[in-house]
Amino acid sequence: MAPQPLGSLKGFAVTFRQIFKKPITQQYPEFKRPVYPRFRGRHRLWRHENGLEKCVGCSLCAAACPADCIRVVADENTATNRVSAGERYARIYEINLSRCIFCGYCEIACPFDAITLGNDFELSEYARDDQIYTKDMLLAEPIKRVPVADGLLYDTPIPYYRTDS
Amino acid sequence: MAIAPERPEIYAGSRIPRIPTVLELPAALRDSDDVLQVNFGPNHPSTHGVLRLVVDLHGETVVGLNAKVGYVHTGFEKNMEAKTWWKAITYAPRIDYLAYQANELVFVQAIEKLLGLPLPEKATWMRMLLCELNRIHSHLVWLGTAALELGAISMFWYCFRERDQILDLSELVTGYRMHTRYFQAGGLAEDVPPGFYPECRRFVETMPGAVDQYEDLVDRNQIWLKRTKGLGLLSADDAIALGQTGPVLRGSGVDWDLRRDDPYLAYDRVDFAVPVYENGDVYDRYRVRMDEMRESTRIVEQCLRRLERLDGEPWIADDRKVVLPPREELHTSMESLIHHFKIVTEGYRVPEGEVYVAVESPRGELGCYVVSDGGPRPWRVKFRGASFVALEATATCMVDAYIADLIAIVGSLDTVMGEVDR
Amino acid sequence: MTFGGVPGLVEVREAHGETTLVVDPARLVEASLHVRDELGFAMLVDIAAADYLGWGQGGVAGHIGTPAGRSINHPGSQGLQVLPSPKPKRFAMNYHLLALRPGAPRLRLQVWLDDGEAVPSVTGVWATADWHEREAWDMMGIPVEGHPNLQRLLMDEDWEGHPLRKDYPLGGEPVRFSSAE
Amino acid sequence: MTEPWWISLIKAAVVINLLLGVFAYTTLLERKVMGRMQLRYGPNRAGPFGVLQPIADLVKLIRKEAFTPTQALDVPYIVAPVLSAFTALAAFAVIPFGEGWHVWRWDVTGQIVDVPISLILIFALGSVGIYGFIVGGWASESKYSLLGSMRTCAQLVSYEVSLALSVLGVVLMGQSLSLTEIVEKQGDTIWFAVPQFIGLVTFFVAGVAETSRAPFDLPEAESELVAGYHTEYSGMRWGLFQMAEYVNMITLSGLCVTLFFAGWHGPWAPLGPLWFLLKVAVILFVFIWLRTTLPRLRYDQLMAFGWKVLLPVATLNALVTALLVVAID
Repeated sequence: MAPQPLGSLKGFAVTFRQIFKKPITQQYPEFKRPVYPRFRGRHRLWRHENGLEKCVGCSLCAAACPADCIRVVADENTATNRVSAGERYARIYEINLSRCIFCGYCEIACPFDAITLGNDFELSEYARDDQIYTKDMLLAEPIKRVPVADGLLYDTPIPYYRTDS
Repeated sequence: MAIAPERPEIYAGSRIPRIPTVLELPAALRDSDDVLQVNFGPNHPSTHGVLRLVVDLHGETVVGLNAKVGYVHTGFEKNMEAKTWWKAITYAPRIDYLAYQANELVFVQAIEKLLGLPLPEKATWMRMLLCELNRIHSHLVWLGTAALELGAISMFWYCFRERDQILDLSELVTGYRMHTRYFQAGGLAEDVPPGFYPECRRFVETMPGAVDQYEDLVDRNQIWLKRTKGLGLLSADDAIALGQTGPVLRGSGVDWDLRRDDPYLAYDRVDFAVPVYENGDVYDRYRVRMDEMRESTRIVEQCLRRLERLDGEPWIADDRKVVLPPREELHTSMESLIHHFKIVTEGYRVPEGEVYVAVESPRGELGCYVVSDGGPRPWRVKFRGASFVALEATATCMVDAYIADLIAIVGSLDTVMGEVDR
Repeated sequence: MTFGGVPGLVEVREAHGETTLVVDPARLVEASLHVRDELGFAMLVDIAAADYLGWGQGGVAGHIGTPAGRSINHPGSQGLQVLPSPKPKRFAMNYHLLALRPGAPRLRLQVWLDDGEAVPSVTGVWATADWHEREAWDMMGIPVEGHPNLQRLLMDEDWEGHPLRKDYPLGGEPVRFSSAE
Repeated sequence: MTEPWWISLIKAAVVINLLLGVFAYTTLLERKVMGRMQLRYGPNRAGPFGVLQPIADLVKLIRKEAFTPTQALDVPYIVAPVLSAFTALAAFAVIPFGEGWHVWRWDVTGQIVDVPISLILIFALGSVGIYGFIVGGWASESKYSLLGSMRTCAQLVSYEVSLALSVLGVVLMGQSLSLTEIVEKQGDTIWFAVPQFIGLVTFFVAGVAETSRAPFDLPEAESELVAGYHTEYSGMRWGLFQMAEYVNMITLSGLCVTLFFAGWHGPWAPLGPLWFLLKVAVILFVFIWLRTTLPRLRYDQLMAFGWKVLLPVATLNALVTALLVVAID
């Protein structure tokens, strides 16, 4: 290649031109980038329409978890205390999100569609203990809602992904 | 022709030192007061990752070098032995966190080779597409950071502009921007989502222009040429003796690419060129990667064309002992539910045997040696990281280098410490 | 390709389309030189050490199926354990070789070792063996004879034990959960 | 009536504060311009468009702990940043930013002090300022700092020569060492940037090296030496070094405007100091532009460039100018 001393000047044109373009960075806390439907964020537990929990405490999610960050302690439903639709329910359901690797295996493993990974990605806390999500936190609606890019892209077999996540 | 017919003579004789990975202080300087020993790393702005180079400096010249690694050793291989095959798939991409897709591919292919599992057409092409996107991603991160180390700070942002598009595509398909676990034994975890092809096509159209822009910025810049040409020399013979692969090997004039010479997936059915440069210096390694970005874009384009014709085809093999049953069957078929429980809790079993599978990752040959005892867990997993081997060449490349070259040379070898230390 | 002339050859195995040459550890360097110079395996790709302590003993479940493939309805597959074939010694060192020529032939040199038995270094044959052998020493505790710089590679210099051995416990911090029960 | 001493004091106070303000906003300008060139916004959180960012930075720097390494040599370690900052500020004293005004009974000059040999004074102060960088790096007792100050030493001393030689042409054409007279001469005839184009280029390149800005930022090449001579500095001591660097850059831009772009003279509209500021801003922009675009040179290449390219060109330029000046006279 012959030496091209003026080739060095091309770079100046490249950098100069960018001044007139709109920056690509986004103003994060004000603008939250919409996530795609398949995005795997913070977990959620679900209820049936009648208010009963979908989770039956089978621990399959805990068995599937490569990071061992799910703990389920099941108990029997009784006539006076009916929590889930099945025979048993999860008395304790906890996820340590600081250990979670968001692989989504729990969601795949759950035969009752009781646990899904939602859209929340703002998961930082000040204390490690705050990263341990209990059942109540997982059942509640997420506080910080993240917009979804395009609802038409939903195609996952878990039905209420489309409407609710 | 696998090897370039005329191997270039970059320098006479072998420059590999007595201990191949250590540059020892010359005897004349051993007792001298003029030698300054400096630690480059483990915390240093130029080592992205935690590499520690113990460098002996004589003025600005590097006269001794010893690379210390292991700061991010996380015991992936040991951990994978304790997980089922299915779960271990999530570990593989985290080893080389920039070429996650290639890592996932190599591990999944090792499982499939032991199982003798056929791969559906759609999965083959989709894997190829994602791996090539991943190669572009990895090269972009390399280019951005390597240029940053040489002081060309703007390149970083331009590269990350395109990188973000790739991550977006990855999120669209797999649900996660990195470490996707999208490749499963037998195929893909999910079907290709609607809307992916047009998005990906848009990226394919913009990428060549972006590469042009990177080249405009540095390719003919005199300072860039001065900082990269004729530095970090590695002759073809030395490169082979040191086990170099990928862009480092191709930058030394050896025409070798596993995608073409030992084709896996469907690489024998796409058209692409293997860039080879002959001077074995930092500049040539940079050129190889730039050209590879263009070629990868071409492969992605060809994959897209194929995939668009495969709409509605299966994306994973139909083998109920290995592959999770379709989700809708869980509520209707008892047998499916039993298989589901079995695979999730106990994991599928893989026949006894040992295999070594290699793919061309962005950094070179990424190998996975797997031993199975027939049980649900791997007996032994060993990853052959291309970065690990590339780092072995530092001492040879560093003969007659200055401190500033040290940065350029280590950068040009493109090491990812996660892969080195595993 | 014939492997008749390889010095110290013990066994040739073909499986999964891969060729494994089991070689006598004492003649490893000769064998390496032979495969490099006569057979053209110019590149040492990887050295993988494996520990077979406890191989085929209790707790290992066999693979269920037929050699030709798996069938869901394979009769009698339940409860039938197939133990894996026994291994000659505890440790195996696998040298994965590659020839840079069309077809990309690969070869695995395998050497079997007992605990504490040293393996000769092949750094003189392939320079790249340097770190691979250090890693094998560090992770598996396989002493390498004649290595120019045999130190720990990944672990600290004063680390005790060899982490990838099967008898090295898989430790780690337990995952934290709330104190409820 | 010429100005009494107290007017000079007032001017000094005003100019120093102005200079510090310009310094603060140069950092903002740099970050903003670099941001836009790199597809980012740059700082935009403190105040509208980030205009309060320099103040936020200042508050942060002052409140930060300024620690001292145990091994450091205390006195030189603390004095070094002060020395650098002081000389950097002092050098601006002789740069004329306006043609002078007649206020009531006094003729006020357009600079703090009008010295007949102001050009030499600037170079002298610059050379003293280098000691701040050298001593600071050496006194921190860190290997990176030591390497950084070694580089500073060699680089700044060798480029000083080219810098001085490159303005020789201007001095010959202006037939004076006083900056005011040089500017006046340009106002009467032609901007020296045109006849002294080669001088301008060598002056600018040597100036970039002299202020150790990219692509000559070797003394603090962050990928090699972490932060060069100020690796071990923190808080406002680091801030002083940073200030010295930026003020040097502003002074150099001011000098460049004075010597080659006719100082406060504009092509139209006699705006005086505003023209001066505008031209300085343009030159600062070029400084920033260089930084975003170019990779860093290597140490030996830098030295080779300085001694083998820049110095001969500057010398030749001075010689040819001298011959032409003699011939035309």
